[in-house]
Amino acid sequence: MKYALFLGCKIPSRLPAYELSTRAVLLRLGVTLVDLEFNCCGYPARNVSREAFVVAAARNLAIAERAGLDVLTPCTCCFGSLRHAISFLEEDPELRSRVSQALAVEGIAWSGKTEVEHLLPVLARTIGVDALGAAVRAPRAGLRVAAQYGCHALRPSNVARFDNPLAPTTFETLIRLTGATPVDWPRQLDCCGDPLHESNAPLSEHIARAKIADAKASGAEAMCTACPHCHLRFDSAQAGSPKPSIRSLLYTQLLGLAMGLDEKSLGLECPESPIRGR
Amino acid sequence: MISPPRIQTQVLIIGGGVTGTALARDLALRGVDCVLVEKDDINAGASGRNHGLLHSGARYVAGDREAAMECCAEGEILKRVAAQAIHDSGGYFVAVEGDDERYIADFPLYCARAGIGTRAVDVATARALEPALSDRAIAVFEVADASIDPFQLSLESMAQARSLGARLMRRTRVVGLEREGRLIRAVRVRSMAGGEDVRIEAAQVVNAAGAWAREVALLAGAPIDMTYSQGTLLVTHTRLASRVVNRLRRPGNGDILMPGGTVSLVGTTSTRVDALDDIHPTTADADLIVEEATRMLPALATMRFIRAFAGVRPLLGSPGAADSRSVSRGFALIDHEDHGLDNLATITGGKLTTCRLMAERAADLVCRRLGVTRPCVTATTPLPAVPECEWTEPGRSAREWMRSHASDDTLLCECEMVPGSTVDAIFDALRAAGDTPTLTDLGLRSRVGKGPCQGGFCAVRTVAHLYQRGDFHTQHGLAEILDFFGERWRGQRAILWGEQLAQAELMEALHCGLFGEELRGEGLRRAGPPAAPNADPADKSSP
Amino acid sequence: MALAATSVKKTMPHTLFHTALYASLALCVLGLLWRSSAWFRVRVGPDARAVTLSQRLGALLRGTATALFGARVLHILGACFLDVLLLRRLFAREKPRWLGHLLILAGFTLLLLMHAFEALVTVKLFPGYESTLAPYLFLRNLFGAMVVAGIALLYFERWRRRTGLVSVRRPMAAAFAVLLGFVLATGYLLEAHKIASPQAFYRMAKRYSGTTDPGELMPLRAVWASEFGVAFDDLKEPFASNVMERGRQMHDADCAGCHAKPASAFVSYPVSRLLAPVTALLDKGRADIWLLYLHVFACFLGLATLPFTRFFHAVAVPISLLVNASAPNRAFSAAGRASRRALALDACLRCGICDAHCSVAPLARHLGNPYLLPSHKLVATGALANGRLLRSGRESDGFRVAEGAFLCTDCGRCTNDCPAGLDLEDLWQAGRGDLAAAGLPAPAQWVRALPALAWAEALEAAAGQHTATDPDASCAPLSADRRSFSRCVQCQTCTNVCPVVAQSIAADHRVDLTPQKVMNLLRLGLRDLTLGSRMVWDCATCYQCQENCPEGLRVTDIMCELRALAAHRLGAVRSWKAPS
Amino acid sequence: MTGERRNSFDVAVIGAGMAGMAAALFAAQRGLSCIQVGSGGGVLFASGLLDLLAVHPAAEGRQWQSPFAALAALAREQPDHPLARVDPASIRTAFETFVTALGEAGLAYAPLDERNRKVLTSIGTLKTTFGVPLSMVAGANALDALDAPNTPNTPPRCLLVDFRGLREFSARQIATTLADRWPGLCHGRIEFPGFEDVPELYAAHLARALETGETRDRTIALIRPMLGDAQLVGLPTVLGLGRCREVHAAFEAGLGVPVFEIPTMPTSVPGLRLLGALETVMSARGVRRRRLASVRALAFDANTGTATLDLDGVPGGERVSARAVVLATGRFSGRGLTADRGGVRESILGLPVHQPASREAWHQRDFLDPSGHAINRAGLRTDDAWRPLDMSGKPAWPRLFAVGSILADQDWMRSKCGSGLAIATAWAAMQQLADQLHGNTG
Repeated sequence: MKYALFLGCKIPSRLPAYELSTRAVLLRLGVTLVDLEFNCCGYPARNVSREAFVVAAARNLAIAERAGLDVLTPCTCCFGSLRHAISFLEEDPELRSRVSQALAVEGIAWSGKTEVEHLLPVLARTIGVDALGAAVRAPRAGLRVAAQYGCHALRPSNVARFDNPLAPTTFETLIRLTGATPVDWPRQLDCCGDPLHESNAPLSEHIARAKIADAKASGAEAMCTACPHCHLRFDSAQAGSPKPSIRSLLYTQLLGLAMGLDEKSLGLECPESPIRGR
Repeated sequence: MISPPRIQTQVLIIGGGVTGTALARDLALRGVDCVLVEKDDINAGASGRNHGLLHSGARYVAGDREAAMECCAEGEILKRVAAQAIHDSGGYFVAVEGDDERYIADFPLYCARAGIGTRAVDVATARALEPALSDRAIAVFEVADASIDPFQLSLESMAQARSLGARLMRRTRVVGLEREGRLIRAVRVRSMAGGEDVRIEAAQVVNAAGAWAREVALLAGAPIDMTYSQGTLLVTHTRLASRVVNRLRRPGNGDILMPGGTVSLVGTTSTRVDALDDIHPTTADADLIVEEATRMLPALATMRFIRAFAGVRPLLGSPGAADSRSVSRGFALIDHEDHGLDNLATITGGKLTTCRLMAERAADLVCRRLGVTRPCVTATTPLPAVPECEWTEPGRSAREWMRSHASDDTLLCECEMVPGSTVDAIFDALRAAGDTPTLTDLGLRSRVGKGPCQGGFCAVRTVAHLYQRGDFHTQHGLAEILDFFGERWRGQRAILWGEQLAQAELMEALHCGLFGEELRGEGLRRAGPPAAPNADPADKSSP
Repeated sequence: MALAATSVKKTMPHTLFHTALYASLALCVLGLLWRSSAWFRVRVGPDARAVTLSQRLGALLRGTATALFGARVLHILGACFLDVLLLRRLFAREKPRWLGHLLILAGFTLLLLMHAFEALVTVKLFPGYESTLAPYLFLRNLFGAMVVAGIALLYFERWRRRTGLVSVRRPMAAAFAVLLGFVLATGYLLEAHKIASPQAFYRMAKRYSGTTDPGELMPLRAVWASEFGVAFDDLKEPFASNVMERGRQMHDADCAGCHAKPASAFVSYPVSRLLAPVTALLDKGRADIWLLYLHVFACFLGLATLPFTRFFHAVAVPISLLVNASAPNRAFSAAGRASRRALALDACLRCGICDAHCSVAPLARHLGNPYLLPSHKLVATGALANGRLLRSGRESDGFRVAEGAFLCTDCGRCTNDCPAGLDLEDLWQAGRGDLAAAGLPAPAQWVRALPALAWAEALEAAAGQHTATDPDASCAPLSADRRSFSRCVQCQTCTNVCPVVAQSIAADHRVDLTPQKVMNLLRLGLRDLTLGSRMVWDCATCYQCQENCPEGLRVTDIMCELRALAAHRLGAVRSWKAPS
Repeated sequence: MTGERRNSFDVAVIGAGMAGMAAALFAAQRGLSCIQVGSGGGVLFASGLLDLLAVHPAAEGRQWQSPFAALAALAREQPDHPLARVDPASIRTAFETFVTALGEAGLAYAPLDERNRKVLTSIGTLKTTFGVPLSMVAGANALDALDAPNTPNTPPRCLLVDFRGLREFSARQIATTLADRWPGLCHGRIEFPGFEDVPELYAAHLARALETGETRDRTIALIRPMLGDAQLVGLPTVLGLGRCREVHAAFEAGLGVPVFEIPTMPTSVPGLRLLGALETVMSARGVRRRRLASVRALAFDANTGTATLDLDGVPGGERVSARAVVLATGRFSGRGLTADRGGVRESILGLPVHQPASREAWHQRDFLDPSGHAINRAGLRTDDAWRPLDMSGKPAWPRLFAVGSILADQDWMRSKCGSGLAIATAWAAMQQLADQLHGNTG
């Protein structure tokens, strides 16, 4: 199994642990990751120019296409952007031709051959629950976590093609494989508040806190995340809050631990975290 | 025996349409005391069921030059004195392939002869400014058409008249005229709300009942030759053009598109009708309009229509006349002296654009008969704007809402963005005038229920709001909903296809499927008139 | 007259030389002081505005002290050698560029020491040094050649790696390259001329063998003509062997002490051969003198202007690298950071490596806005800091700079790749602060300066201006097409599932509309009313509304469109300062 | 997990309204692999009440205590009514199955018995229905007590509470409207905790807020002082979304009296609850959902005996094949039927639609005409096996079935039989479908 790894902008600069743990886990699972010189997924440009957004996204797809690889991204936001770009390109022939011209300058082209996959479905479906189950050596029994899918993994469902957006099960299944228990929490499918942070910080904080409180009240010991934006938002929303916070834990770290990988290779520095399970 | 209650006045005006209200204002401004009786509500007839077109007159240049010139002159006057009710959009006359080349060629000449300004616009420019115009357009002329809000006009006229002492009796119909020799001694009127008849003793009686003028006159034994022509209009879901768009041909079906603020109105038809009860737009009317107008504006073929409405044009002339369009659209002032009556006048026919002039002529006659010498001033006196009369303007409510609103104010009608405060203002104004407001009154004075949901959602919110205010009690509010829907529905039947049919189905699922409003038996019976707000014993809210 | 090559002593009046030298030296020193003082004056970032000059000088002293006597001194020495001398960071990223820089650095330094400072350095180190002896003839030519090769290589690299991205205009850089080239050229020419010049020969002969009589000098001339490339116009080879024999004896007696065969001057010698035909002419015109003047004064010019040309980075970059080495990033105080940012403005080589790897470079290219690219952003940040950007009053610049600043994704690639080791992320953050303070905050912020209706009215006032560039069709196809919202039945599901409306319960972050109201305003033909609305700008793009709309309206996609449209149209009607 | 790149199924259900959901559920119950296309938006307009049959004949507006008695009458008087063509035993089983599945997904219903129940609506009418959510049943019980013969009881005192800013719900309206039907109704209004500064409230936002204990307790504390001698409390449907059962229980415990919800104007909380529960059911049963997709083309191959569906709205499009297809696309608002000025047609295959002769005949002059609008009885006619007929009057395809409101000869809005129609016909059609498939497989 071989993918072009699309880390996006956030992970390398703000959440290297996600890159570490993703690489470590996939290496153990026999997945080859290729690094290509990608650029921004285009998301920030959506508020400036739809076309610029699509061009940026399509450039990445074209680069992967040139390398004959499908794209795997651990970032839910990038996943959404790239998938959206594809749907825009497919629904709007005019846009497609303008984008092709823009790409032609660099001698690359988008033809739609490249699939864009999010890490979770790749784990759950392509690698498969059986393979994962077999790889788990040290189940994190008793650990209760709140699964945070991230909006752009689920919605709009026709673009994401990820899971049932109103009653998703992928993440829960993956969590159970590690021996941990996914809690049922009402605000699970709500936004984490991150996209609002620049425009309306208080509202963004409010949304994030509401989710965290909800997860906590539902008995979660950790937020299990699969998106750097959600992950960092939860952390920063809890930074300096008086209430005892629950930490956010990357799924790749949880899985890595369950697979018996050492904490260092997963970017887990604080050993007293609740993620060790009982 | 006790004689029935009496009212005495100088002039009794029968009919509260644009003419009647304008007349009341005209007389009041001349210091004449008058009473206006209206069997339904202000502009409930044709005055409220037209496209609100302030004619440049160009439409009639060929067939009816007199009417054309009247329109031209009156249009200019109204733009001066009633600017707040007028949107000076300008208008186009558009000919498309296949239209009569002769007429196109003669049109400018006709206009010149009638003294109506026109300017030829090249088709490309016109289509750049009005992208909805067909690419099959072959000639475009610009004229001074404008749109006018007849409700605002009449409501504000009546408001000023009342401020000068005139009296308005809504939902009061004339049941008899007491004739004595060449005079009408008294007019007996009956309120829909019940109660006994009232005798109104007036020195002069003016019959401004529009299409109903014939019936009123007959009560006085004065036959009038009148024919009725039903005109139907359709309301689009979104606005299609910013100007008035007329078909450049002799007046026909579906050849006018009016800017209705946030929507467009497209019409009309002209169908001879004999009875006045149950006037409603038919599916055939709708089809006719869509098919005709689509030739000027192709987008109409796929447009969602949210409403249709029909009004009756009172046309003077022998029922013999074949095509009701050929009958003059000019107006007539009948003094009934050859019917042996000296204090009855009938003013009818004409059009929205000429309502002020009609009122002036009628008032002149009445004043001559009363020996009042004060001249008419309505051509020069601006019509004072009245806040609670301006909520009929489309889009206004939305802008006002965005400008500012009280922190506790909420929108009751989402489609047209009408807030609770507006509903309160209208209801309070009506109560202040001694009226008992209804949901239908609200509909006439605001945009409530005029959006795509056609009352399906907003009626429920509004009624809840009014119950909470204490305006409605027992089952009265529900009865109000039924009346309101009844009124809205008349405009729905004819245009129910495509998306609007889906909307109507939704509305039925809600009000029949869930609320079971059609099952009046269970818990829902018509109640008496609503009581005034009062303390509510069952209220347990903590203060 | 210690400094200066011996040849200068012979030809140039001392006073002139000295005044020129000291004048340019003074200029250079003053320039350096002025430029480096900027590192303590220029303020980038709101936090920098909070610290005083004295605090920054204090930070400098403290920093230096800890650096010199602290534990990191070895670290710093290492950096000195690896980063400064061997350009390690560049080596790690782009080898050809590294080679180019190294050639220039080495060649220039060695020329400076061996040639310019020969009396000061070379003579002391190598007794019996003569500029005309081997291997010095060769070395001088070699060092010069290294510099030339370096420059050539760099320009070649720039051309080879052109990315289609506009690069920052650098007039002074070219000017300096020309000056440098000129110094080298005059140097080579001078040398070449002297080799070929009979007059020079006669002057030397007069001084060392006391005669100028051609006949008497005939044998020596023969030898110099055939073996030292002097272009006598009255001599024709071949010469009789006895003449040569005699000549060699004379040569060994008088000349050999100072003169090696010039063929080792692998640049000048061939040039002298080329000059041979015109040597007589040049001699008549005393080319030896004016070429020397040109050469020397070009050097002085370079010296005097050095602080104001791009060559200043040769000073700034090493300092920047050493400062980096002096303490770990987070250890810098606010004052320290402030100075570091100012230093960074000078230390940028404009090499464009950051641009080439910038994560949003494709956006820059497609939006035609270079200010998304680090190198341009750095220039703009500087311009903003010293007020030039906004003084220029060019509103569009303001926008584009802001757009660039706020589209940056903080991916940190530029910082990683910067050969000068500049902490660019810190600079960008500070720059955004300055932009906000200057009334150029992120669109999502400046939209808040006015209520939605005020924006709509501003648009109506400006109607016509923007219609030409109105991108509705291409950038807002959905909101421009009634079919995309005419299905709306006002059911309000979008609002019921909207987390933003659900959570905006406090006055300080209230939204002004709901998704359903936005859709309805489109239906009402009042789209302009939505462009500045909080709802549109506070949409979290979580796609709940779009996922749940029973009528399949693409509510979120429309929200995104409206923001793009607003950024475009409100941007056009808004003065470059945020409205108040 | 959905989204898996599988593309051949036993059953393809087109439509995700009540009928589509029921069909997909019953298919999954029978172990058939199933893909379901459609947004489920129709469900959002539901009130949470599951009507079976309340009114018959519509023109008389006669309401029935027992839905099964009503069904019997229907079978006698309108044998071609879709509901009349399903045997009552199956209808009961179907309802039980459906309600049980919802219960497993967290949306609990009161046990079904033989009779119809009455519930209050938000405008103050009484609605006759069959399946009542647990959170609404206390009101129905109280109304039973009210109607109960030979009980000298004084009507139960009931406090109706609403929230300032919840525009479509006025407790005062309900109390005064039903004053003579249910004396002892009183009403009160409170500020919803935490939303004091918010002018317009949306039920779903309140419901979500009440799923956190703190807001819940503060709300209960605000209501308690108003209780007085009230024996039960009525609220708009805001008692939680996914956690409805928990929130409702907390309110009853906190107030010490039975608490019931009054369905508010759709779209609102009941619809969101129902949709959430149904999607959970589909997920749990492994039904592949294509929510925002639509069927562009549907073709049948007689040789392979499979149908091919081309989906729109999915990037790159998608093609799936199925051995049987269920058409549950609903009527006009569900877009199963398309109406233009010329007439009505079936949207996907253009199947013949039984309809009035002309548009003028579609609707009555009176919106609330008891006998209903003729267009409501338009729709697809099927054979006994629920297979829609083509022009020739034969089944359009051996394994194409039609269920729910798209069927002709019914007016669910007047008869109050929407859910019944959906669930019953879905069950009956699925029985036929399963027989067909097994018949084929041997």
